[in-house]
Amino acid sequence: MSIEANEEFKPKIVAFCCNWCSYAGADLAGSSRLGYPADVKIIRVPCSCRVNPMFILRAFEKGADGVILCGCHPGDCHYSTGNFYARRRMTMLFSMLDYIGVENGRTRVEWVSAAEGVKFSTTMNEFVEKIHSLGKNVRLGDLRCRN
Amino acid sequence: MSIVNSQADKIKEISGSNPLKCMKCGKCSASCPSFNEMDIKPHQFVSYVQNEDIQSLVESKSLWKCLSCFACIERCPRNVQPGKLIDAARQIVVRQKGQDYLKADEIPELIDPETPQQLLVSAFRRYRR
Amino acid sequence: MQRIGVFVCHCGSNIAATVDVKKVAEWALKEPGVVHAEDYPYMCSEAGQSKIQAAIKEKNLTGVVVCSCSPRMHETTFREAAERAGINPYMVEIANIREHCSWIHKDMEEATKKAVILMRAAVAKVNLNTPLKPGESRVTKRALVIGGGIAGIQTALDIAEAGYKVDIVEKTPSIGGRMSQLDKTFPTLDCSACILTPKMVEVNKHENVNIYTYSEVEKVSGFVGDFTVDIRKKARSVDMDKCTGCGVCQEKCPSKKTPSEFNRALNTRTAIYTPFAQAIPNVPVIDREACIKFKTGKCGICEKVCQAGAIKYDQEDEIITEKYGAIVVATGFDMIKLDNYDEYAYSQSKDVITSLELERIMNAAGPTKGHLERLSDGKAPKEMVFIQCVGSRCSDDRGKSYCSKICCMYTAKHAMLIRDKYPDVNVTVFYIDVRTPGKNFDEFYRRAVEDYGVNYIKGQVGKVIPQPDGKLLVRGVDLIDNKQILKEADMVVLAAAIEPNKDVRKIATMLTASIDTNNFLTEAHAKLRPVESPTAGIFLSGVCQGPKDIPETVSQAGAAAVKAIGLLAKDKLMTNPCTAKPDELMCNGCSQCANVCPYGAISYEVKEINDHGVRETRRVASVNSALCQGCGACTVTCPSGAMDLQGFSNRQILAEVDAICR
Amino acid sequence: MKYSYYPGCTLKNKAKDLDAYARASARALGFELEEIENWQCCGGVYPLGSDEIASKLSSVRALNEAKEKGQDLVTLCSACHHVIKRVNDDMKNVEDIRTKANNYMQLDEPYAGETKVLHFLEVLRDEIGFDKLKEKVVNPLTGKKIGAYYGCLLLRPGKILEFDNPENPKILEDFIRAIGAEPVIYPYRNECCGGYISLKEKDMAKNMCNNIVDSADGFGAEMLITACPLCMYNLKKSTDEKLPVKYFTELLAEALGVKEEVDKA
Repeated sequence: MSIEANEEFKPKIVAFCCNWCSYAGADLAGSSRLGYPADVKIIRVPCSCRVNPMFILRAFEKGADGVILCGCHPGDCHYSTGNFYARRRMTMLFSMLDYIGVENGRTRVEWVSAAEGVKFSTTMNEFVEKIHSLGKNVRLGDLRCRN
Repeated sequence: MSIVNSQADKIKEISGSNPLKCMKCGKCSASCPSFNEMDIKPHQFVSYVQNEDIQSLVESKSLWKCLSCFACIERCPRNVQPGKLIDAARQIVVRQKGQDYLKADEIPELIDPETPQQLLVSAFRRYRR
Repeated sequence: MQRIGVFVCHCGSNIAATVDVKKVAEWALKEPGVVHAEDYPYMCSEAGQSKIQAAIKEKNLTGVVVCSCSPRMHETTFREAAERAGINPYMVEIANIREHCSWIHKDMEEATKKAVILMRAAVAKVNLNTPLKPGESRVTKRALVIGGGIAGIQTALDIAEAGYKVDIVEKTPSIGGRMSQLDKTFPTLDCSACILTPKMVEVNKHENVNIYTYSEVEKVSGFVGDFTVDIRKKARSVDMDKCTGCGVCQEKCPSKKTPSEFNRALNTRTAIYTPFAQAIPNVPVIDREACIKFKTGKCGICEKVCQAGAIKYDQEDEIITEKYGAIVVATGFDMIKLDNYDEYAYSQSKDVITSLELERIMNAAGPTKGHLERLSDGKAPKEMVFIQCVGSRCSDDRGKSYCSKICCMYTAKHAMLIRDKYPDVNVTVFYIDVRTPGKNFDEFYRRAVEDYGVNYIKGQVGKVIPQPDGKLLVRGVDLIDNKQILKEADMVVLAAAIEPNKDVRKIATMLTASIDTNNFLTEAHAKLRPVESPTAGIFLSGVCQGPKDIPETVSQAGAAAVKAIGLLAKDKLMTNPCTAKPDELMCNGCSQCANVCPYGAISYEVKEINDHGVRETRRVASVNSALCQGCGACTVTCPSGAMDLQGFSNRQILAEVDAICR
Repeated sequence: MKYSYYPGCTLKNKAKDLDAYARASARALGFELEEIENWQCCGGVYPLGSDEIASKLSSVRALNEAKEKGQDLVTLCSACHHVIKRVNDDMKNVEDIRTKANNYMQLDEPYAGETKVLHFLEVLRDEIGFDKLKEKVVNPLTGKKIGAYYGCLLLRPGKILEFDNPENPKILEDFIRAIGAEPVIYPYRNECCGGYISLKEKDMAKNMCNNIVDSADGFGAEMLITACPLCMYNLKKSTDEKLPVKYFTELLAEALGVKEEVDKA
């Protein structure tokens, strides 16, 4: 077996999921056998507010084609207010990313509760489809590392 | 198979309704003012589409008995809305050439001096291409 | 450099059927730091855990990656196993290749590729893991139960019997809840009050139980083992200590027009009232919205007639602050409002009622003294029609998506009781499905049909049509006969859907407990942790978690009590070591982290810092790890990047990102 | 206040009085109905098929004309109200229909459901107010027991038309009270009269209309009012006029004291 890329476009998609709602929602999607493309890889974080814009920039720098952040529904955050911070930060970040050429469709924030396995799966399917329609992403470069 | 299949899909597409959502409660048939006039009852429309027996549907006289009163659409607890399925089946018929349920030369027989324009216009829309 | 072992679980065929586990193990050996890799059918088994422990010892492993099911399932298992083998439990990471991989993908090659990537991310993370040590926190040996229905009563009794103090907070003037409103209970047909009242008395007199009625939880802070709760004890306007419960005030009260909550507004009550005869405490409250004294300043009759001098018009709300180790939510349910179902003429005809209203009508203490009669004209009905699933199992936005679970059984009960007591009354039930799982349940329903001659018709009702002569014309369908049915009835009973108590969302927010889209509280695991909230220290009892009948509620109440007792029995709790930690050298003391911290865990101290040989006195952030819950809000807010989260550090997450995008 | 007004085919012909009474009443109440210029027939029934575009265009034209004038669009006939409101909802919320219709129409600026569609009764309830209307009544119809007949098209689907509670409406009852009469509530008031079925299936319509009229009669109604020419026709034709059936605008004009001037004209 080899891991090299196929000819067909296989997007790299990073999903940050909060431990309390969305990660559990992804688990539920799994135990309910609600499929979504293997392009999505999940990183567990304690809360959506743990996601530093830096993580997302790094993903795009390393060749990600889309990044999605999932957290608890507004008002249901395990830490009361974390998802509100996340929402505000991501609004800023995404508009900036759009400005530098990472289209808005490549970034998304979605609220998925622990009971919403169906929503998790549909969201991921939609998101992957969107990334497919957008095609390969332009790769961000880290200018700090250049002379 | 493929023809039948595509017709069932066509009905789903035109109606925008998903028969798989039906839980077979019968509230549509319990609400339908034309129930007794119909050979295929509103709740059965769903299974006919599911079973892809579209031929029976398009031959059904129910198509011409539905009033489009939207009682089943309003009350359907599962958003299946059989009235839309019935209308889609009716569309499949009237969109075929020569399948109009109302012929122009029948009309003088059917109207009287008080018949409102609205009646003719509506009947034309429902019964003809 | 870490020495990492990777352990790939087959989970029987759950993983191995779609992921080539041997390949994953082979690929693991190519990752930096990995010195050992193996696969095994059941890693979580005793033998599997021994394999991990053996490898740790033989290969001097410093870190472990288990590729298996969700960390929400077995992270603790593997961490404990590693700890027993002598390494820090926080050096273990899980790659979730079951829920997030094998169960959702079909193609073996694709799933294997993904599993390898998930494994790489976990390895990359472990490479940067550091040993963490949990702190300790104390456990307050007292439990709070929110809600005083049968669920709350049973939980409180069980906890109290184990020797711990329990407080019940009940919103209404009496404990008892919905069960106190029921006439008889299925499938035994015993009288609800007869089995509930002894429990109410028992919980009231129990030395370990303290009941706050007419009270609400106002504020919750703290965390598992150490919650601080503010309880608002609403002004009862009656001195609980002085009142003898003689009831004279209620007899004399001139304001008699308020709809009775207990009797579902089928009759009225006075402004000073106890909800029902067996109320506990047997002390009335004054409804200030209805009381003439409060509205106009004139009246004061209750004060004059009260021999005990218990009436206190100037009583004020009281806030009680108390500490608890565990909190049990038992907030129960209500029937949905039927505003969206006017086709059943509920708002047009008094003779269309809900099942709970029928309970009150059938009850000897109810508005008709237990006589089955039409509320419009007091006549005895001859034909009764029951309509099932009103607002349940709906995917439109009018009703609820779930099955309310109790309606099939209570309708069979109602039908049977009516046929038994009034054999000349015909009973027809329109149903979609009859759902009777449960001990002796289907037999019960069959008795209604076979022994009592209840007429069950498969099909829903489209419209209830009030007739000029006061009868109700029911237009339904018989799906078996394929006929539309027009049936004249004297009364129609609607099995309205149940929904969680409307206050539950507010309470869940205070407790930071998760709640689903239907406002039911979410359990930590649907099968294995059904009475615990994902939030530590919060337990669920009764219908607040999902529709249930009485026996199920009582079992769950007991289970919630056991879980709470298990917590209270501990003297100390390990705290989550994944807390925020500032780098004092980088911190500039700007206070932004403290502003976003929801727990007030961040304070500042002025400290002498040795900054690369330069000694300076600076204001730097300091995290109280006992208060910090590890959300990470501060880490992102920090403009200088000084704040980091242990266990989920910036470097660790970036390493995962890198591994995934590689 | 000025509204764009869409009268519809029948109001120019068999239901002239429905229209004339409404215009006279509007003047008496201080608002103006400005007939839009190039209106075409709405088609009488809303095309349910999700792929029907052409049959919705006449409604879009009317809606767009009102939008250009910056006015709300008032309808009077139940069928026009139903069709135009639903097409407007499609234009606002269904992307596919909006795109296709706009492609076809080639407007200067695409139409996306901006116009507010009001039934004449909604103007009375939401803009004038039934309290205000009551004050303007010079000739209250005291003692008259009137059954409101809604039919289907005014009410359903409730979610889209947002006209009133489709299972237990009250707008016409409130109207009846405002003009000084007594409403008679009867359960068949939102049942179908048969609609277009009466062209070919006269017996079906007869059956349905008799149910309606008998129910109203049983609850003590002396007359029925309606907003729809087809309901009016069916109710009269199929029941041998067991109960008189009138347009609600006729009673409104009578209550406002402008009926005679219309009748003379």
